[in-house]
Amino acid sequence: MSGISGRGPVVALVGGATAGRGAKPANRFVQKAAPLLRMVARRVGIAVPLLVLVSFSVFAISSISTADPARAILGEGATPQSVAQLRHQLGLDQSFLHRYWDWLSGVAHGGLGNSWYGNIPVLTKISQGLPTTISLVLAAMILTAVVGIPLGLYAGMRRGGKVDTIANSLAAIGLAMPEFWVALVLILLLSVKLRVLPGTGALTLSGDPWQAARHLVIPVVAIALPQICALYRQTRASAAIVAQQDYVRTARAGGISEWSLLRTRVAKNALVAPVTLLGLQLGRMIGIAAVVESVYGLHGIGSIAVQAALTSDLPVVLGVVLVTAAVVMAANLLTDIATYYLAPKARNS
Amino acid sequence: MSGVNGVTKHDGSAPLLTLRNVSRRFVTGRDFLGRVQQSVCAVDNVSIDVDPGTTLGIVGESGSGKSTLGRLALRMIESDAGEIDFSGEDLRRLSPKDLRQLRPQMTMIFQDPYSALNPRWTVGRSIAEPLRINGSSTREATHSAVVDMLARVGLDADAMHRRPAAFSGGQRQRIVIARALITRPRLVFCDEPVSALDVSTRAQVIGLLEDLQRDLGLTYLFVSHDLGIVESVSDRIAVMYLGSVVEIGNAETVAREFRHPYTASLVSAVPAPDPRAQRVRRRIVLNGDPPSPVDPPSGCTFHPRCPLAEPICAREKPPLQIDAAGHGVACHVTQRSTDLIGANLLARMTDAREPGISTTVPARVPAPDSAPASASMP
Amino acid sequence: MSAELPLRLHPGLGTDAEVLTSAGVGTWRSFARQRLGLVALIVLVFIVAATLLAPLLPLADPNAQVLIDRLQGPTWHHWLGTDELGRDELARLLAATRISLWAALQATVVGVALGVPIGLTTGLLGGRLDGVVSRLFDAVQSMPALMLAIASVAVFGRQLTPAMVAVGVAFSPTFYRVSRAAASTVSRETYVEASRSMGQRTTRIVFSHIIGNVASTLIVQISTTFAFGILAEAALSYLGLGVQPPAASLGSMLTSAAILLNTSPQLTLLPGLVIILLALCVSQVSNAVEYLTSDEVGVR
Amino acid sequence: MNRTADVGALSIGGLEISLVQGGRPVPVVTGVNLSVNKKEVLGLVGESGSGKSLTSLAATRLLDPRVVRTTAGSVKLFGKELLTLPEAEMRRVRGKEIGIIFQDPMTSLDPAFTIGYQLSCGLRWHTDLTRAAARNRVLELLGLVGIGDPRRRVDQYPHQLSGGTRQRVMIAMAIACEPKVLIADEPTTALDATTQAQILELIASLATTMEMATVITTHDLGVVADVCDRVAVMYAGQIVECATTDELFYRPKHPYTERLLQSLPGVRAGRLQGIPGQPPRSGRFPQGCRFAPRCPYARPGCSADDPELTRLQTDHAARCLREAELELTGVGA
Repeated sequence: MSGISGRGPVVALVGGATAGRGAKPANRFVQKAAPLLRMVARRVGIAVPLLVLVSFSVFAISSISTADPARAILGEGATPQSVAQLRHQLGLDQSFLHRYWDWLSGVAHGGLGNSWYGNIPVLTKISQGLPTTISLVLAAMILTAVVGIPLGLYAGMRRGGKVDTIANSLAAIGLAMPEFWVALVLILLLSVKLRVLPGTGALTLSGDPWQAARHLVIPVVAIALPQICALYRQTRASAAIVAQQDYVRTARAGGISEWSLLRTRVAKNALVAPVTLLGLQLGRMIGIAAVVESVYGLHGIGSIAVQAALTSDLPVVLGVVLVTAAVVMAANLLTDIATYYLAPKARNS
Repeated sequence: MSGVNGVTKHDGSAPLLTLRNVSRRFVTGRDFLGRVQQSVCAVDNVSIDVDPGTTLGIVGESGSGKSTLGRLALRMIESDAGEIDFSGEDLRRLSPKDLRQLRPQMTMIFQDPYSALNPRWTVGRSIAEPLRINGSSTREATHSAVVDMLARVGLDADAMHRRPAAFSGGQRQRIVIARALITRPRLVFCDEPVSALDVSTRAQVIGLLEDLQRDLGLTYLFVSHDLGIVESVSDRIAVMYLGSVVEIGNAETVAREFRHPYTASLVSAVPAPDPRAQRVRRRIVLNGDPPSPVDPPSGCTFHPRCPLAEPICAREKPPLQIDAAGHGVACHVTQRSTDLIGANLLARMTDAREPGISTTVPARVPAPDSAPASASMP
Repeated sequence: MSAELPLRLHPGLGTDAEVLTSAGVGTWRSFARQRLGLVALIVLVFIVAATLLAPLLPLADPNAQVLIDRLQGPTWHHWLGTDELGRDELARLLAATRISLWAALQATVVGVALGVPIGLTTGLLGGRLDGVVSRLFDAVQSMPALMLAIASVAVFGRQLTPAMVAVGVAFSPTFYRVSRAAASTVSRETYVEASRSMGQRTTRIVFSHIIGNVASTLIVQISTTFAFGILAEAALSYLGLGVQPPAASLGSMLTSAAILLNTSPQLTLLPGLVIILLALCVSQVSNAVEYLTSDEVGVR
Repeated sequence: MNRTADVGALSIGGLEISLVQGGRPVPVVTGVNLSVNKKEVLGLVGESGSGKSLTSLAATRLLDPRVVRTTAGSVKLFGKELLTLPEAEMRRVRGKEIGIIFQDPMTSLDPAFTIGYQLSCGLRWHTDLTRAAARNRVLELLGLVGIGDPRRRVDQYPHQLSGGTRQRVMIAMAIACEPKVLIADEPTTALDATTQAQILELIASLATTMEMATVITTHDLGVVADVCDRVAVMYAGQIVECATTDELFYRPKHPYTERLLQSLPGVRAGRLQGIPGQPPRSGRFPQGCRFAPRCPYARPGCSADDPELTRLQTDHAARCLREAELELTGVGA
């Protein structure tokens, strides 16, 4: 196209630039994405052996534990014979390596073993609790990101300002509050005293979505509150560092307004650490969900794990731990991909 | 001693430091299995001698390997190949224990006086650190040594109780010098000691280094990117480009009768603080940036930027050929034509620059002296 | 209020900013200037002293049930009233706080002992060992502290100590990262190279240069972990996984109080407020310490 | 008072800048008068802490008011007062009418964006160029500042470029909107000697061809010898001497200028001469002549009386009590 027009160097420049940009788009995409794909492949390649290592550690530690699950299941009054029989039934009389190998081959066939109570597959139990936990944690994460990040960016840019001062005090208090206590207080205030929201009670996600959403408000807020504070602090600290960088001054020297400075330069540079934190917060939220679910009487994987722990149902607990770890590793991979786009400098290393 | 690449001795005394064919590569990239994918040749087959009581200046752009060479010479980092001889000791074969014994005799002065001192330590503690490592000095001896050293570098004795934050850049560099000299070393590696300093402070610190050299009989390995400074402090100068020494010789010779095109470009880049001379001066502006050491050019590594480059330069790496006076040059072109020296070489290079290749805009027309003076004064 | 970055005069005007640094101010005097931190420190010392001295104080036995005095409001005998079994609320709070502090200490010690030495080593040495160890800590970090604690209960039964050790293990990656990052940053400082050029051994470099620089970051991390330990203990005991009745812990007190949320909300609010007060004080003290230590180094 | 103040493209009058210490402003730059004309290059020379960077940046109002403030004086751009301009209008001045080049090209470019984006950002902010037109202008600018292969460079990130190239990008950014005033704050301090020469020549030739009024700050008098038309020497927050380049180099009238010249390698045979002592810390200036404690020609009277910046000829002024009696050495004499 540049050849036809020929209207002087400027036009030639336009044509050249466009041609350069349009050349072999597929190839360019592959070329650009290659390092990213390599990184993803590497991360997945590392995650699998790590999960194997985690499960192995749980088996190994349980083998040195003096607590006897069979006795725990049968209770103190059980006869030695029935305990021995259950031990044999559960395979506890075999070496832990043998048990681990059995379990691992089960995993290879797409299972996580059976619960020691009623022989229910662990995966079935987990999948019953998963929808509740996922909706809780997802909602809490969105709330955390939507509140924590913009507030942190703004406060970091204007340290010492009004927003900064107030938000800092609130964040300090928010971080000190136990989530389940927040849930209790919210129940006391909103459902017992004011009666604006439903109190404790089992939640059926299949029912009326409006009712389900109303049920989720208190636990989601309780889970999100300390995480919002943590994310706010991280974002604020990062933004404050970025705001002092020379390149921000360069942008200012170009006449850019504070608002668009915050929206583009500061945001992209300051988001690496908060995004990484958000990935880790997913794990924390799943853990905290275990407590909040119990307070609120929700049937999530957290409350399943707590019940299993109280009854020494090791396969179920192990299953929940591994599923959680896998989810967190996946989240970390996502944050790594985000970092890839946010920090071009880190791409090559 | 081996005199293949060596320098003819003037007084017959043995050099304090001798480097023979020293090389070092750095790994910059590994693949998934940890295999080396990419490496950089930081120092490539370098041989130099430093006589006791003299200063060898090493000059080059950033990335030329000049600082790495100094660190190799002190065995701060390990070399891949070659021989390093420090006053008769084969440095590369010393055990870690013997090397530690030798450390007080060879010390370092750093570029950035801000990061070279632990901000949490008092100045006295920093200066005394080398003595403490040896552990041989008593408390009183250490104290008086610190007081003596502070006086020598021109600081008050009460400076020892303060922290680095209380001092300016020039004063901090004096503290760094005091620390480097408190063990009474024989060799001091000065790694761009004045680049981070103001011009006036720079002159002070260089004057101090010269006084201390005279008083204490020190030998300096002086690294800088500024040929003007190197010329003013050095007895001999080695010019480095991309890991290799391209020219070496007496300071006067290298600065005035240089025979390597790269040296010529360095000389022409030295600002002359004389406006009229500067305006009529012809300046060589090199093509682009120094090439990446990851993928160095073939043959003479300078040829892509060299106005005098010939076909052979891209094919063969020129050897460093040293004449009877100890002046060594690694260049195919100037090797052949003996008249390409100093100002002649400069003139030929500026003539050879083809129009269109130059990456800078044409030289500026000097402003007429009758420019409207508008300094607003009370 | 919270830890501040030292203000730079202006980016790029580093040398002019020297004038802003005021080295050599007495640390205690500067601490006193951090008013909030000082108040928090005093409160914290008071609470710790009260819990340690509780057995000596003229208080009722925290486990003595007087069923006639159930669910009383504040009286002369029971300053903070009584619970559903007629036990003195103040005595129980003090006993519970002691358990909480002890539990938090266990978790913190485990986290530090596991993370710091390894982090310093790999940070200093780098290389492939660093890569492998960092991946391992990544794996630990992918398991939430509470999940690990729940797992430990499944394995070891309902005991607080293994659960808090698990919390400590879950927090060791943070200590690992902090000390690794600090060690690798400091080891690249010129003054460490200087120390090496004088023949200093690596181990001595760690102790003379690196520990001092890591300390302030570590203090912050330690207090964060400690505060989280208090919260984690409360959560575990609340779920019945930690301290077992009749022993009081801040969490187990909440479990029994939750049932009475409607009628006696003060039993829910009080232990919660104690938890918040503890966690808040710890974080404020650490903020003050962080501010002071970063100020001491001054603006570059 | 300021007869010529309104003539220059950029004129600074009676400027006082203070650091805010414990809520109280401490003056660190006092009574600075300067003016630069179209097509003219002014060198502002001084040691670190002399206030030269503060002075040059005061015109841009980029200083953080929590730390440093302009407490008196005026800065006029073609007669328009900048110090009292509303921030929104000031934003239209920055980048559009005043271009700025900063000291450290390593940290002054944003690592998260391509240089093409960073260059077009300011362009599109100040003009109504379309995305494509801005890109063309960016390519043109990169060529203008001597960056080879602009089409490849435009999509690269700063960390992929060398120090010299980054400083060229900074220059391109500063001149993108064809400003009338160019401020270069120590543009070559962080660069190698070879690159330094290239960058200075580039700035000077752009100043001429684009008819800009240019201020270059530096601590190295040698650097400005050939690129500046006039030089102002600052010491301890004051201008101590101001003259055309040739006047200043060949006939210095202030002992500090003389000493600064003697500090340069190659000016005198033999040992380099530094200036003994330390410059005063910002804001803690001695009584009388601020240079007196370090001055080899100081008399007791120098520490008592405050010297004025006195005009000696049309194009030469110095702040020295003993100016008339001293025979100072310049270069090359």
